[in-house]
Amino acid sequence: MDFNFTEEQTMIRDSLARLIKDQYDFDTRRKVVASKEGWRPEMWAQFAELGLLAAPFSEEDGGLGGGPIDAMVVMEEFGKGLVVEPFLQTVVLAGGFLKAGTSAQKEDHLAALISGERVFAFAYAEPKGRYNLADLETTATKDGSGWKISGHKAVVIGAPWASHLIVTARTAGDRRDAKGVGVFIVPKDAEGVTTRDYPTVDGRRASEVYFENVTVGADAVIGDASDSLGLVEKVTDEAIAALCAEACGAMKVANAQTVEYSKTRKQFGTPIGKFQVLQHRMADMFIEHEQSVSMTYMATLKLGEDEVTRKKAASAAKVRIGQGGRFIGQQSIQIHGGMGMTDELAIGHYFKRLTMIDSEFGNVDHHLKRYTELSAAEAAVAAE
Amino acid sequence: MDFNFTEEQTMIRDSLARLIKDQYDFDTRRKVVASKEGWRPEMWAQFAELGLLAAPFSEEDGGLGGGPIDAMVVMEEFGKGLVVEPFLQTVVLAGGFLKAGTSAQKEDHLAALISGERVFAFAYAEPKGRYNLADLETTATKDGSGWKISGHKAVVIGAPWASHLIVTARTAGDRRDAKGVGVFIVPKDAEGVTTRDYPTVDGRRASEVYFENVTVGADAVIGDASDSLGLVEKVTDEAIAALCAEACGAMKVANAQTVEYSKTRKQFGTPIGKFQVLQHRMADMFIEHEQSVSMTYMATLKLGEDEVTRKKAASAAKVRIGQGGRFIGQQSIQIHGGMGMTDELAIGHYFKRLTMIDSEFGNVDHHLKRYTELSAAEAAVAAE
Amino acid sequence: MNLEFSPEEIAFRDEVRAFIRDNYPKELVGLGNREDLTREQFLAWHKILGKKGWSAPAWPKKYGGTGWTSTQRYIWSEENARVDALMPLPFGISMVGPVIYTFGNEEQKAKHLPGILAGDVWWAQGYSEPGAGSDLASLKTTAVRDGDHYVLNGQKTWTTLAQHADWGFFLCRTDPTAKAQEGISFILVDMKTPGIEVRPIKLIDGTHEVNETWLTDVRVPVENLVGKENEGWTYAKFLLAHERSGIAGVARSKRGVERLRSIASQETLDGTPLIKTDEFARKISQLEIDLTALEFTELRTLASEAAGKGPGPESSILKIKGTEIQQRLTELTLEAVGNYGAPYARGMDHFGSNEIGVGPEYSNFSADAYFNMRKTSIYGGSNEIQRNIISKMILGL
Amino acid sequence: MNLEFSPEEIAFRDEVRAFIRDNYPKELVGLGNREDLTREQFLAWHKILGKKGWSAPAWPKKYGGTGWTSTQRYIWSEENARVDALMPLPFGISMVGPVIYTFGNEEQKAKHLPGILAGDVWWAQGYSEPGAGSDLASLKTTAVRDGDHYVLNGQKTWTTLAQHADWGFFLCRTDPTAKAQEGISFILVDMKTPGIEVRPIKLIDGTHEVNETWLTDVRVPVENLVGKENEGWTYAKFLLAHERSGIAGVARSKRGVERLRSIASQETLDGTPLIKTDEFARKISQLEIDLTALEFTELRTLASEAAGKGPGPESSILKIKGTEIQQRLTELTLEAVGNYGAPYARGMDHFGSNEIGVGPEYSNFSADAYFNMRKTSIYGGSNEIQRNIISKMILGL
Repeated sequence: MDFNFTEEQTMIRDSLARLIKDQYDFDTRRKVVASKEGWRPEMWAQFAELGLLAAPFSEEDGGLGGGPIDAMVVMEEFGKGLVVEPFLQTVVLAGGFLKAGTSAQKEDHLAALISGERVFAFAYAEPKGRYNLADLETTATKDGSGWKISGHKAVVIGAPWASHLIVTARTAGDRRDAKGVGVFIVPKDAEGVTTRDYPTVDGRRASEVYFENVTVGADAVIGDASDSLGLVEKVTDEAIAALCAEACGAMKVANAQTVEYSKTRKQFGTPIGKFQVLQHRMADMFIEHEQSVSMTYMATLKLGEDEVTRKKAASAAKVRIGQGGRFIGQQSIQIHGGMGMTDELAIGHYFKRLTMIDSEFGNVDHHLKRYTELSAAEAAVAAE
Repeated sequence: MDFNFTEEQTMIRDSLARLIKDQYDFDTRRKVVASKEGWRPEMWAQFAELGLLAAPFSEEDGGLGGGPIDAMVVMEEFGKGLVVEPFLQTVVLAGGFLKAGTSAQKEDHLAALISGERVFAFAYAEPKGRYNLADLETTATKDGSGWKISGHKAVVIGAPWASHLIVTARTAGDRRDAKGVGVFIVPKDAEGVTTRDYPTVDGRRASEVYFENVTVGADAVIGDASDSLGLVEKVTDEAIAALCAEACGAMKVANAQTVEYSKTRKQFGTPIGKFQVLQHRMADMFIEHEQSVSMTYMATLKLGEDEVTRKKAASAAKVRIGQGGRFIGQQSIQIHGGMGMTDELAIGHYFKRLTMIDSEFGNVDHHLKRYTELSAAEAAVAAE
Repeated sequence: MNLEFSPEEIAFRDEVRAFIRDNYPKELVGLGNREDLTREQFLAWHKILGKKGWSAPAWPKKYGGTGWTSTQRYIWSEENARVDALMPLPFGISMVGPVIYTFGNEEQKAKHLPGILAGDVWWAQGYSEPGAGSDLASLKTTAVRDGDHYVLNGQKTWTTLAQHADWGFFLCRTDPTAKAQEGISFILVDMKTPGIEVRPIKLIDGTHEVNETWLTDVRVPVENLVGKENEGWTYAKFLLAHERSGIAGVARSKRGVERLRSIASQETLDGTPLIKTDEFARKISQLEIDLTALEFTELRTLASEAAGKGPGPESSILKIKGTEIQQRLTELTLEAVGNYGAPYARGMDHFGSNEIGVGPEYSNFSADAYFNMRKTSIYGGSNEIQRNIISKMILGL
Repeated sequence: MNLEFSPEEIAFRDEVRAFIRDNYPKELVGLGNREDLTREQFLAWHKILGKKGWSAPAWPKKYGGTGWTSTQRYIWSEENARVDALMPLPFGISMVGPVIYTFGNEEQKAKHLPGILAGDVWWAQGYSEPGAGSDLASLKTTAVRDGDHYVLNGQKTWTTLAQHADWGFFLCRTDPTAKAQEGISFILVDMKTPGIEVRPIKLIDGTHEVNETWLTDVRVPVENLVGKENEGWTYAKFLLAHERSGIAGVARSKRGVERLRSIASQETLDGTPLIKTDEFARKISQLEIDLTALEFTELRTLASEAAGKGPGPESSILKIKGTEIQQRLTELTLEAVGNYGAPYARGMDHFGSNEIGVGPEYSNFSADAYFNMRKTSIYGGSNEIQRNIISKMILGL
């Protein structure tokens, strides 16, 4: 049992931190977020150069031989810098699916992903599906040797920036059946794909994506077209762990800025950080962050364990991070007072990002329910 | 709309407060609670003399013409003094049932109740029924013109002191059916009634009561023997409102003692009441008490409204009082520190009583569920 | 003790309800409480009420108030909240108006009260300063006497909707040697006076709701001083107490709960309306129960005010619990809409669209509303300050 | 970064598990943590461990400790918690022992350590005084030098289980002119010395777990002074830091959750096991998740200790969260048993019965345990003090 980072991981962290410090300060970020594009492809190229995009992949797949812990390191730094570029969508999610792909798919897509040439988004949520990964009205029907996809995907984060989409669709069964879920790689410029792009409240970009009889070949299928829910769950659990790491980074900075602000801001002639009520609240914020880090390590380290253990770990982490993020976000604003409400200070943006992280891939309620159902199933098995 | 007490109500409050101050100080209560009897029949006689036992009954029924607000006034004072005598069981519960009884039953029982001669307990809960008033394994079967009762009633508060029991039993239907619930008056010395008496953690006395083919006459039935769940719910809602009033009294004293303690007790050379964290906590305790008083008024004033309104009001009050009582109880101990843990200080006894009030007639979860189900039913009706 | 309305009160309710039904501007229906309305939209209902003589329910009759009882005022709020009416803004009616009729001279009353009542004059509040927040006593803006004028210099912040303001009321330091709360004066300022600059502050939800107001050698006639020089703190405290009452927002939160119920009936979780799922239904119940507790606490406070006791430190409870409930309401609404909480509804024009939002109509602004409501526990004396007040004024700690 | 045990650690776990299985006294099984056990019951497992050389996992090997790594110690706790073993009391092993081997002289080590290790000598803690609580610096008990003796006078309180004690360690003021933390000495006292009176304090759950200890002209040989005169505060702080580590109680809380699950499977609500009702199942899940967070925070702390960093202010997190979880656990257990939480299990003898409780066996003491656990956020430095420590030592506020 150990909690140390490898030399490579420490190096990634340090060089990424330096890059963010130099080129991703808060004012720069604001300008980028407000720009027409909303991100910086040239920053993406630098991430590729630094090896971030290669870090979590095996050497066999063209990567640097790391894994989820490397992704965790990257995402934590992204969280600290409120980085908007789609590492989660491209490297963790699309990369996670492609690792399960054929060697042809890896050759085609993974190499282009690692070089920074192709950017991906994950089109899974639907207008009425809430957080249920199997609740799909989007269909993929056999069409010769290939498939024809139709449907509407909601709030696809990073889609305006993506060249390719990873799409979940129902190939068989009823709307919420566990069986009959397929995963497809679709170029965004494929005929029949239309998007409606928009900014999100936390400074990213997303799209509603509509598929109208979009034709793809057999080589677009990742895994078993009729039974890939297990794969989708596995990859989203990996994304949850990475998202938790991002949250930890954002919490850390929000806490630090709040403590710092409380030392300088005076009320009734005293720095507000001298008021015991705020001291204890910041102590609780510190505790929430520490517990979130613990849960992120836990979930990340358990990604490779058996299915139930992995799922429970991911859901447990998402619950604690959702709760901790809400507390830290709200109290950061409260302690900053009126200044915390202004767009001009960074703290409000950390608050907004932490708020949105809770609802990505299922909020506290969703994961508390998932954890509870998994526990009940375990208990039933144990009782047999 | 007004929130004033009548002159009679103010008089009851004042004279009861005086009596408790004079004869029910904390040390006296401790001795009584530790005694073999566990209560003071002579105190009961004084309550009768003061008119407390007559207050909430109509003049027609031999009372003083008051109602639930009079019971509220009495119970709040009982809460302040941690009075153990069974006003709730006898006056509110048994009295509530008897008001719905025949004139013969009123003549027989209500007069004796008001004079203080007969003391009642309410045997409704069962070992496996939790808080569901219809979940009855105790049965009453027709036996000539009368009934034969068998079953086991759990944690019957005040039963060791009672001469008579009000008993719920199933006369028809399946275990949890709404139909088929009957209410019976059973003398505790009836053949076939056995009890196992014990103290409770909050200084009262209770019994497990076993009925083995206990025969009662037709005149033992209150209301419709086959369909009295509605009556039981109505009377327990009245008891809930009264119990909430008791909780308010206990909260008030717990808060006052805690504030007082915090002014005298020093730590690091400063009275602990000067520490802002404790100040804010006591402010929250104050708020909880105020909100509890508001909810108690609300529930009491709505006892006469339509069934759904009454039930929702009672459940809403019980939820807030359960939550407020828990917070005030726990924080009273915390602020008292080690001294709060000792049996010798009163505060621990307020804490224990507040804890037990939450579970009487259904805890927070039970009433939140009941409130939610009533709201859903209302919405369904509105949608029709 | 009883909860019934008297026949007179029921008649009053019916009258009020009919008036609102017949006169509330159709074009305002459904606009709710959004911060980016036009000046005309903000004032439309106010002007109608002004004509009717109903714009100031809490003012004494002799100054143009309605003379209603506290129960009538309660009914009035309830009935307006039923249609989600855009009520008159507080700066004139609830803040400066009562200060003027209580502490002002006859000229000031004659000059200002009619415009406030009619909704013709928009007022801005110049209390807070950068770095001061809830601590008004440390303010730095100065008013120096120069002949028949005061010359004002300094910077105010959080001046809500000052972009529309005709007049402002400012706290300024007139005696620089006095300490803390002393030496402050309460001065009325025509916002068109040279030297006043109003700069927008953008909030985290993207709205322009508040401003910085810069005062540079602003010359204000001395007759605009309210009451006595250097006694402004007394008037400021009086105003703050008035501001707190009504802050519970019970009627509006009730409408918010209805709206939340409606959203949760339309959103589904695995095919079940969210409102029928155990967990979410309980959260709504808890919120409703807490709101009921607040409502009856407010009713008790109103009753005690009606019995002649002014708004006391108990009103801090209404502030704390009222804002906690408003915040919880927006939090649950955001939670209810699921993934469609993420789109930034005001940002569609980035992409050449003039549409608002992409999800169901009710999902628009749900995140923004949640972000915006965080202000409520900060302004009007932060909730921490309110707890200080309770612990000092009520508990004597 | 990984969570796996090494093959050596797995072998160690198997060895430990087998030893516990073969040697844990059968008569203690199921007795749990009750405060009214006999001295013999309390010491039985300690004595067995003493013989095996395993009674002091955290001590250095040279003083009779095991020399285990932090992972081994973690495994040791886990394995004992699996059978709910009655672990050695902390007063000797975790408190005075480390002070003696760190600051004591050779005679003191030789005299006291063997008895502590073997479980032959029962120690009591004389820290707190009436009116002092978490504020040890204000203590009043005096030790006045008189030839070869100190003469002790004063009153200690919360002396846990002192009714069984052979020896006690007392903080006394040796320099009355020094202020606050200075002028305090750490003195070992034979509890049979004349002038010591131990009076029981009854707690709200009815137990006799703590005592008042009165010292009247108690003559203690000067060689019982540990370290230097007037420097006791240093040793006291050292001891308190040691006391805090291990206070998380993860392994024991895990057992508590299992027990709660078992109870909630037997209790039913309308025919459904409580554990299958949405609301209660989620409460257990939340508790388990919070416990997992605590467990991994403790593991991280252990890892950082293993890397040579001593128990720092981070251990305050373990104290706060550990006690909150223990309290929540008893709260939920009381909630689970429903109506049968009310009977006072120890009170049956009032009625001539020697039975314990009236409901299901698992319901006995559920209220008492809840009441008793309130102490955990008070003692060992209240949770408020812990938050002070975090805000000062870590956040620099």
